[in-house]
Amino acid sequence: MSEHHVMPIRVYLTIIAILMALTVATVWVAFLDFGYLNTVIAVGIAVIKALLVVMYFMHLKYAAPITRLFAGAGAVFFVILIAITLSDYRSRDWFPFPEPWEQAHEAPASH
Amino acid sequence: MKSVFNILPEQASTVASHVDAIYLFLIAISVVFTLLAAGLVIVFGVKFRRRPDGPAPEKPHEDSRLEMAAGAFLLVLLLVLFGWGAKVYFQNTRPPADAMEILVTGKQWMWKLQHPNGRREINTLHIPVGKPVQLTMTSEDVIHSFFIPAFRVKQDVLPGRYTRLWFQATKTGRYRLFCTEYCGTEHSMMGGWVNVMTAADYERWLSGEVAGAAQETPVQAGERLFTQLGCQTCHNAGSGALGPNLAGVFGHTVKLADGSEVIADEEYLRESILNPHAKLVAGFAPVMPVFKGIINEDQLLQLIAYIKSLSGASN
Amino acid sequence: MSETATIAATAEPKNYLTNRHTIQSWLFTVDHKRIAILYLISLTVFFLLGGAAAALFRLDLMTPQADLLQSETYNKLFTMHGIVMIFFFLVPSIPAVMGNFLVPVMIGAKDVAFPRLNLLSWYVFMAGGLIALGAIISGGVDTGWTFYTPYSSMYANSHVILAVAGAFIAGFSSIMTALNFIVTIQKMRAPGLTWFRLPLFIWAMYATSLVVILGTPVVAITLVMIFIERFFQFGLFDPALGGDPVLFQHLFWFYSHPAVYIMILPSMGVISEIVSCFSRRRLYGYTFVAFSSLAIAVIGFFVWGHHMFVSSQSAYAGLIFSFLTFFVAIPTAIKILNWIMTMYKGSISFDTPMLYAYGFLGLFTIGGLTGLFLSTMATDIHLHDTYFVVAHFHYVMVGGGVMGFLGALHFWWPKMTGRMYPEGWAKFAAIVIFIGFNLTFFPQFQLGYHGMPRRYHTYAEEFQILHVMSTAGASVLGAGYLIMAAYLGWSLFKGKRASANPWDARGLEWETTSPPPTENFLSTPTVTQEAYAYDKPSVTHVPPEEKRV
Amino acid sequence: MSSHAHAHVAHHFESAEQQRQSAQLGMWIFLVTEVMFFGGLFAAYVVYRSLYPEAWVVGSHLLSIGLGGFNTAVLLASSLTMALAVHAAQTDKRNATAMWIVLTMVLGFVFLGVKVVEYAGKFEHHLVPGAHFHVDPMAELAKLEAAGVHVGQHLRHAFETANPSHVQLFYSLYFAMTGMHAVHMIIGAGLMIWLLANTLKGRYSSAYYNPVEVTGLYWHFVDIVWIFLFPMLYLIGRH
Repeated sequence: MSEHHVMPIRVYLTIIAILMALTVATVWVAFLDFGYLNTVIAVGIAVIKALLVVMYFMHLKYAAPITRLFAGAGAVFFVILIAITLSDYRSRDWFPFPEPWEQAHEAPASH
Repeated sequence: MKSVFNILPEQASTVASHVDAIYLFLIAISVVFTLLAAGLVIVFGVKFRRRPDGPAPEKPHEDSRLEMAAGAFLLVLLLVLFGWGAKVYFQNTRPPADAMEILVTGKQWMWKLQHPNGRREINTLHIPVGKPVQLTMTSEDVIHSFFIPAFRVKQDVLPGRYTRLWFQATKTGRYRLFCTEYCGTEHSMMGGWVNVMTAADYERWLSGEVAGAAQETPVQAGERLFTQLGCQTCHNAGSGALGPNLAGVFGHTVKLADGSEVIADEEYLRESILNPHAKLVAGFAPVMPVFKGIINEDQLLQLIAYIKSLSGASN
Repeated sequence: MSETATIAATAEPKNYLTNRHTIQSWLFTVDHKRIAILYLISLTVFFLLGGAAAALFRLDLMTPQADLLQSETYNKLFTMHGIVMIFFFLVPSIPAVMGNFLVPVMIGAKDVAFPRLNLLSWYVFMAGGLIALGAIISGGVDTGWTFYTPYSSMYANSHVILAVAGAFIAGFSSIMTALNFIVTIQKMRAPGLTWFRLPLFIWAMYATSLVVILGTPVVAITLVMIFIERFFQFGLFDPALGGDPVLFQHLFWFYSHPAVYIMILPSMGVISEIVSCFSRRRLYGYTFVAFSSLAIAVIGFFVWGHHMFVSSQSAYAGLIFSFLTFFVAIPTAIKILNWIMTMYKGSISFDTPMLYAYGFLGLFTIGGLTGLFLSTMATDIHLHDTYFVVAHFHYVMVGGGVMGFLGALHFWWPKMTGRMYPEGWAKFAAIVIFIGFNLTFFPQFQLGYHGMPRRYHTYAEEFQILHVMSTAGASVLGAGYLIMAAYLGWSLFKGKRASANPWDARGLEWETTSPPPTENFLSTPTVTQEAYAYDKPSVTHVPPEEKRV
Repeated sequence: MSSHAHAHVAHHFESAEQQRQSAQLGMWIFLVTEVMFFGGLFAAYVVYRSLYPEAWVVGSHLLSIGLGGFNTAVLLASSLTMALAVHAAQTDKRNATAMWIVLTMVLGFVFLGVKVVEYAGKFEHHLVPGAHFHVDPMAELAKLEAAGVHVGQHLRHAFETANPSHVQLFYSLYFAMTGMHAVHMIIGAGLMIWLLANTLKGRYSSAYYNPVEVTGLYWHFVDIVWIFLFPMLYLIGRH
């Protein structure tokens, strides 16, 4: 009956304390300069917060494997959507292109 | 014009025969596999048709060797196709450096074209045979697509950006030109002809109009605009100039105020004219006025042509 | 009707059709079988609408000039044909009708997991359909079913908002159905029905549902973005603000390419059932076919950019999309091999469903092979947005999707209605449809390679001969559909009574009465053997006295 | 009647456990569709931000970290109260269940109220995309400096180079994303009212609390969306 997992209230209180602390942390960190790492840190903290909510408040830690599989699939396809779309934009001005086609420099085939 | 019952339509560019070679290979594959599949189901249908006294069929063996073999064979075949197709595609992606540049503006529902010497035309493109031609294209409204079937080339034309298409005609003649991206009510009327002429005929055609009225080339028009808009007051070679000197800029790396580098291509020039502050060149203050809404797409193309000519990039 | 009433009045046990007769008992039913029938009726209407639009513009295309229609009307008609056929026929077709009817029966459940959600999905579907029809009646939409920006968001003067809203709402209906199927298959299988004893139709429905779950929400938000741009004047794809219209294409095809698998995977499941039954042989390579459905569903999400090779998308992104596209071809091709190998040493009979399976194999093979022309970058540059593409996707969606749907309709018609259709007429119609389809669409391959762009109202005169052939074929195809509608309608009232298992097929759905009772089985069945056990006699869960002869 | 577990098993289920698992799995699958739904907006956000990073810095500086941070805390707290509501239902504490649901709903309305204040502010300052949109990055930079904010080199550069059109694009996405989130909040609040009514009618107990649980899942999901929206919209380039 692991499905009927009743968690002690203490766990909820611990989690909310961590979540609030992380919220303060993410605001504080935003004002420090880490270059491009600022984005990584901000998203990283958000991911940790989301995982805490998912695992404890939403009981995913104690859910059936199939439920966890679906939750994971959601995250994976979310990333796929964004990553592949972005890959187009990041590679649009890649240089150099391959050499132009050699035939272009040949004599015209006919008149 | 070849009959539509020929397997291949007219080939009139250097790339056409390469595309057609892949096409014929694909047709061969398709015919073989279709006949194979159809042949097998028909033969099996006849040979193993149900007979009242026939034996009960056996359960098939769970054996994946056939599937594996078929998969491996297909993998090789498809990789060959992928590689061949990608090779021809990439070979044809970047225009040769000596290509003659023609400016194209698409709008609902016409193609506006301008030649290096300034001659303009609508929906008919005159080009010389045997010379690489590059189209620099943009749209005034929605997405269009520039398609010449006899050349086997096609490229979408977008608002707010430049796309390129190049080809080298191999035969004189008239070929169809279509818009292939659905662009509204009269989409099917947006097209015309490509007239491929001998080099001499093309020269004659080009100068045909110049003899009458004075004809500005895009570079000349760009230069006139450059003066009219007062660009040279800042963009000059003087030591205290407020803007960067534009000679030799096009096609080269530019260092920006934020430390990054960009290559000064058409997109960059476009952005820097419409919205100068977005990618400011290192060492200059953001003082240039915004030209968005002040000049139109045609003028923008001419200005860029002029700036390119300052680098000897134009012809 | 009176005959049905008398039958019901006799000592016959009541089935899902006869247990109640009021209109309310249909409109408020939570029985998955009745909901399937509601869907069948609505989809038939939408199919006729979409088909009528196609007939009109096909007629107009007989000549190069505009003679029958004006450009605006022509554009609205092909848009209507696309929207109705994709969102309101092909996407729901097999899942909403056959899936709804069969999934619970095939797995030995009494109903789907969420019956009220199932009913809601029909109402939502109808609401979406009526809103889209509203757009058409109030003046039409001329964006094409693809709603490409910035035409749809800034330039079109037609009823884009209504059409987008209709498609958006219909998306919820397919999500509800898919969610229901996954939970039902996951949690409600009969005792003994392990994953590898499931019919392949169930595997196909599961894979389809996954695609719906992961893809449909993305097109939903993309349509919302069009709505926001048109209604609130927010420039999300506006080039003047620096927005990128190509981003719309990315988001749109993230769903709309996998949507092709939503339309074709269920058909593949149906063909597996039919080929196995009429060859009297377990499907060759069951495990491979089962997993390839899932593989196709997943890989299908990585290839959307092959719709964008000439869109100005990065050449490198195009390269990767082209590469991955070839990988979808492999499991698909091997599936065809599996179906063919099932017939080898079988005992093949040519009842109507098998004719449709043959039609599917032929047309889908051509559809799949011509897909290679479009995944190869160099040839796609030439073929993109020409009639070649039109022909290719009709071979896949009609030759594959609709042939599968019609095969399923004939295979399970006795189960759904309790009546047999006239076999001779059915065979005749199947052959007419097959011939008509090829006459309509084969010339379009040739048109495409010769450069005829799609969505053209008027065209160059040299293309006329092929267009005339295509239109002539379309009339044959239309006649085939009408013959079918006529004899199926006739069979509802006059058809021979169907036995519980008229094809001597295997599978739980054949072990209950035709039509099944409201909760499908009188007692929950227990499954003791694998699927397609054609080497063994049918296991009977229904007491003999309840079987009709 | 609420005390009988069997009374709650619908006709087509074999057991209460099967029904509960089905409800739970169904809700999670629905949440997957929600993830992908927001995914489209996030993809647009990521693409445009990668194209126009400086405009995103300017856009985010015109949002209030105070209001956004406060709302984050409010939503996190509402997630706690929701979890406690489920806990109370699991342990047969009907009054506590009702109280936590009410509290969750109140916190939800507080969030929406703050959102209304924020939207009104944007409307006043012409930051709503459309014909009236107006932003002058240099003037905004001067305001920041006047307010005593330390303006570093990066920040100055962003304000100097940002294109107002691109800032407008940021606000289009800001309103689309937070608006879509707010719609989900409103639906959530509606669900709370429905839950409350059923709780007061005594429909839920330790034997049957599926609706409380799955509604909770939905509420937490909406909270998670905001957990990402807050840093992505409010905290960019503050250094």
